[in-house]
Amino acid sequence: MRWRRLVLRLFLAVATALLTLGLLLGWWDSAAMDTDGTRQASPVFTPERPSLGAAVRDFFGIQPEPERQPIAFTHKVHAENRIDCTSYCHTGAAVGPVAGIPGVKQCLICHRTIATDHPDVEKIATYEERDEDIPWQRVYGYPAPAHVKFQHAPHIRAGVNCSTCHGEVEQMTVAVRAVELNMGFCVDCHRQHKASVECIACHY
Amino acid sequence: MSRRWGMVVDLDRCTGCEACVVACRAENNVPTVGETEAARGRAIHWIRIERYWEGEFPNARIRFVPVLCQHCEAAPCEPVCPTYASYHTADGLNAQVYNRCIGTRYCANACPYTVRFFNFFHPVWEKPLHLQLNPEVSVREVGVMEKCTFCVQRIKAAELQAKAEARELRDGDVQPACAQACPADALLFGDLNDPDSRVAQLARSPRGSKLLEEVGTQPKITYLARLSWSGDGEDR
Amino acid sequence: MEKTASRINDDLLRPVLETSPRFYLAVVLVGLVAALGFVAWGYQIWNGIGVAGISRPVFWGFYITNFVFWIGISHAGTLISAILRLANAGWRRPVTRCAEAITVFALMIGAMFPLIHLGRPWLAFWLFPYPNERGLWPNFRSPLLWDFFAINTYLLGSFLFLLLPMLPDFALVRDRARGWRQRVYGWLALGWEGTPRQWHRLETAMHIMAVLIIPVAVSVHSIVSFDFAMSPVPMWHSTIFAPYFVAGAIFSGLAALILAMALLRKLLHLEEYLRTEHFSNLGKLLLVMSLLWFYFIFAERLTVWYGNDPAEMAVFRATQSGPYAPLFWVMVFCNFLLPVPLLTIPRLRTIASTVVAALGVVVGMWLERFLIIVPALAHKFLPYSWGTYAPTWVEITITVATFAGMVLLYMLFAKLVPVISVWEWKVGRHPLAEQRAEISPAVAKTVAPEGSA
Amino acid sequence: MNAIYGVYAEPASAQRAVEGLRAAGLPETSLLVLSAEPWGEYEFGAYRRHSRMPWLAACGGFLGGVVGFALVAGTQQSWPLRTGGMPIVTLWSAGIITYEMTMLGAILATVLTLFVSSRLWPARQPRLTDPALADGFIVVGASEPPDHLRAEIERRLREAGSEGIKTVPGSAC
Repeated sequence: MRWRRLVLRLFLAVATALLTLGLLLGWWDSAAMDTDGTRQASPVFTPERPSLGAAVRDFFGIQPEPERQPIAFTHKVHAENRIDCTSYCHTGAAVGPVAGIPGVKQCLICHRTIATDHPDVEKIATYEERDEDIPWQRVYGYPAPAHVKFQHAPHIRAGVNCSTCHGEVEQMTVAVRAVELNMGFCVDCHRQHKASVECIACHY
Repeated sequence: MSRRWGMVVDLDRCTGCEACVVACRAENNVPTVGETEAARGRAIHWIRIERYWEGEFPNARIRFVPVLCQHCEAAPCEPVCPTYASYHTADGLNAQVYNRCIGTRYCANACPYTVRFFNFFHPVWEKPLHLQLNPEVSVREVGVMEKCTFCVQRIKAAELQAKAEARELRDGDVQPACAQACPADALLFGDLNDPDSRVAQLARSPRGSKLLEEVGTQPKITYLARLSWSGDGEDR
Repeated sequence: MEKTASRINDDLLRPVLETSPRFYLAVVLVGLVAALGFVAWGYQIWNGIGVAGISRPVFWGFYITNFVFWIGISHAGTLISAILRLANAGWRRPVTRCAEAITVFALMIGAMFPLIHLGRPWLAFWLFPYPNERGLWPNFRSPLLWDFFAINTYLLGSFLFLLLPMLPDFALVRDRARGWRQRVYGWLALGWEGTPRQWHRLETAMHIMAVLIIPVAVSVHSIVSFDFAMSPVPMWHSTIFAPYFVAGAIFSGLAALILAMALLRKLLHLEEYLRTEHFSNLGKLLLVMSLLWFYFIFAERLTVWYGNDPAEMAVFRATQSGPYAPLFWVMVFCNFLLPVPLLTIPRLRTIASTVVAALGVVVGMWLERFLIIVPALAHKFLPYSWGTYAPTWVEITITVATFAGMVLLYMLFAKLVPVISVWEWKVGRHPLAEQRAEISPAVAKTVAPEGSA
Repeated sequence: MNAIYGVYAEPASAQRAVEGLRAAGLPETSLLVLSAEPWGEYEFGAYRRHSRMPWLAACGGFLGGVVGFALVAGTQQSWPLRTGGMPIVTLWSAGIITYEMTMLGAILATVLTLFVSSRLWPARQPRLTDPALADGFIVVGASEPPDHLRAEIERRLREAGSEGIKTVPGSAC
């Protein structure tokens, strides 16, 4: 009976070794790929997540609350002063796919003379001195768009209000997440307005 | 009337230079998988030039056949997809929706032309190659199929442009990257439903035939036979 | 030899009530191998499906082979036991439960493979038809969706088919055991009492289930064959596939059943219950299926060869005389040349040789699934993109692990449930049991002679 | 349950016990027979009333089929993707799902009918169990016997060959 016990032990040892090997191999492989940079795809274009936790959060649509903005920009004050959304600040929206956020220089065209003593405006000035952009935090904080192409211009041309998707930003002091932008939201609106609901209208 | 995008490939003009292959890669962010993966048959190229030799060396003749997605009317890849990731658009494109793809690879098996490609790993663009990516085309991820889209981003852009200018799309407004890059004008793209378009005219040519027509897929790419082969064989 | 009820109870319930340390050791060992499969799967999910050997144009490899194989194995049980039940074959009694358990476990394992082989398995739930915010539904025209429905129906049906006749046995354990077992089995027995009304209802239900489950089983493997037959791939696109797959499934299922029974007989010392006649009868069935299998493969190959379609001939040559020929001829040997003489000549038809034949058939049927899938994909229409396939350690590990997983599940089952239906075995001793197709008043009037038990 | 019963090793004596109880004037509804195996070939173990189970199974199947077809047809209509000129609801493939759902409906209906008609559910305890049952003995007796018949029942049960007569008081179960 001794040989039988021997065989069992051998089998146990081999199985344990294989298990460890598999785990090590998996760890080594992913670690090696990550450190030498070959696995680094551009985060702008792909929905690749930095970690498993991030992937799980994205999967269930859990988004972190937007971090504090560097400047407490108030849309309300600007809207009250009759500055239209697309004509001065988010000019891209009317003509192209991306609405865009105005740069420091754009802000200072007005703010060199208006409210220059406001602490936030002074902050903008310091950004300009250091030749830096304002590190805005994304309000919706989506992962890089997952194969969805959104074009602002056709929507503006079709007369869709900015507030339909962005909420009543002109009432907000600091922009907050107001509308849940999921596929159902887009499709509902497209259905109502007899726009294309073909998959390939947005996904390509 | 709705459009029906199609293509004509003039085999008489094709020189096998593979400019279309390169142009397609650049336009569509087609990933490069690397040597080892390519050796395992995992290279991705939405359009390929198939080469066939005939005869023995001094009298060898070579035949080039550019093969890309045939955007079949009765595409075998479409009904087999359990999630509708592969489906037919109103203008006759055989669309692949990357988001919806879960990677059963069934469509790739069903495709008689083997023009569907799978991302076995996450595609990688080593820095600074990522800067060459086309922002109009989404970069696919691990586990999804991809294939020739007839440069749908260009079709969409042209349609939006026409709409902004309040006019109809004209023949020649849309050029996929391969057709644009072809130095010999062997590839021609257009609306098959417009009887006056150049592509529709050429598709009616008696030289025309379809690839693997007998499988019953009703492809929308017409191959024009090589004229010079009917002569004395003095062709290269 | 006559056995009293308590003797039968002792024999058949012993594995449930007593556990030796060797059992735990075996569970750990087999469980380790099965766990390796999960490690490999995790590795594959983390790094991408590319760690498997599949490539272009062979997009399906070991995983789908295993899928078809295991779904085939699952036809052992429910189908065979349902047919034997309807035919009221008396010798079925000790066989049915082992067979039905194979069905349930093989289906569970087989149904994992479509998930394992997905490029993005974390989105597998998109195959389920559930209302969602996108308003999107799955494509019901896809054979994979048919698979989803067919396999789930079969799994649920077989599970219930296995469960129902277990209720009286759970009640038996409840009444014999003490402590936690009494509580657990009391819960599982659902309050079974054993009144004539309950027995009658149970037998009626089993009868109806048997009638229902046979067409379901046939449809399941037909639909698995549709996965292939619905695509215009040379040698896949064939009308013969549905019956061919069903026959192959029953064939491999029978072989698995014989193997499982042989193991149970040895390990649980059930020599008096699983007797030579059972192996002999199942061996005869296996012989019939072997001949049927050969008929199907002959018909399939002959029509291809006669039709001489260039695309199909490429696949035909690759399997017959090309790179896949060694596998092909091993398959023919295992599935036909080996079992037929062993099972035809009465002198050779012993338990041992039946087991050898069954082992051959299991190997041969696995190869058959592989040879249906891979050569056809490797030789599609355009020769420019022909390819080949070689598995990697990930696929091999997962394949081996599923076999270990099957053994593990079966071991646990045999430990937790009397693997031979105790009450059905007892009924088999009744003098009139074999005449009793179903309980009818006419039969019920018969009064048994004295001292019949 | 308040019960009085005897245990019998032989089916023939169980049969005699049942007949004796009937002769004593015990109503059929309080006749109690329990066994660890079906004795359908004996009169005492046969349950003669026909079950509606096949009809309920057929109804379940019909319902399942309707649900299956509605699922296929309804969902395809709700998001009518173009399918290259082919019909959106295809009867051949809808047939497969309909078929599978029909079978599933029939199976579930059968099992549900069994559970309801035999009063089986997880938390339930049996009304009466006896250790002798597991050893192949047959329990014959009366549940909720009328008081004036108790002595008569006991006599008849003993007469049929039961070693001991057991009683279960009302509060036991």
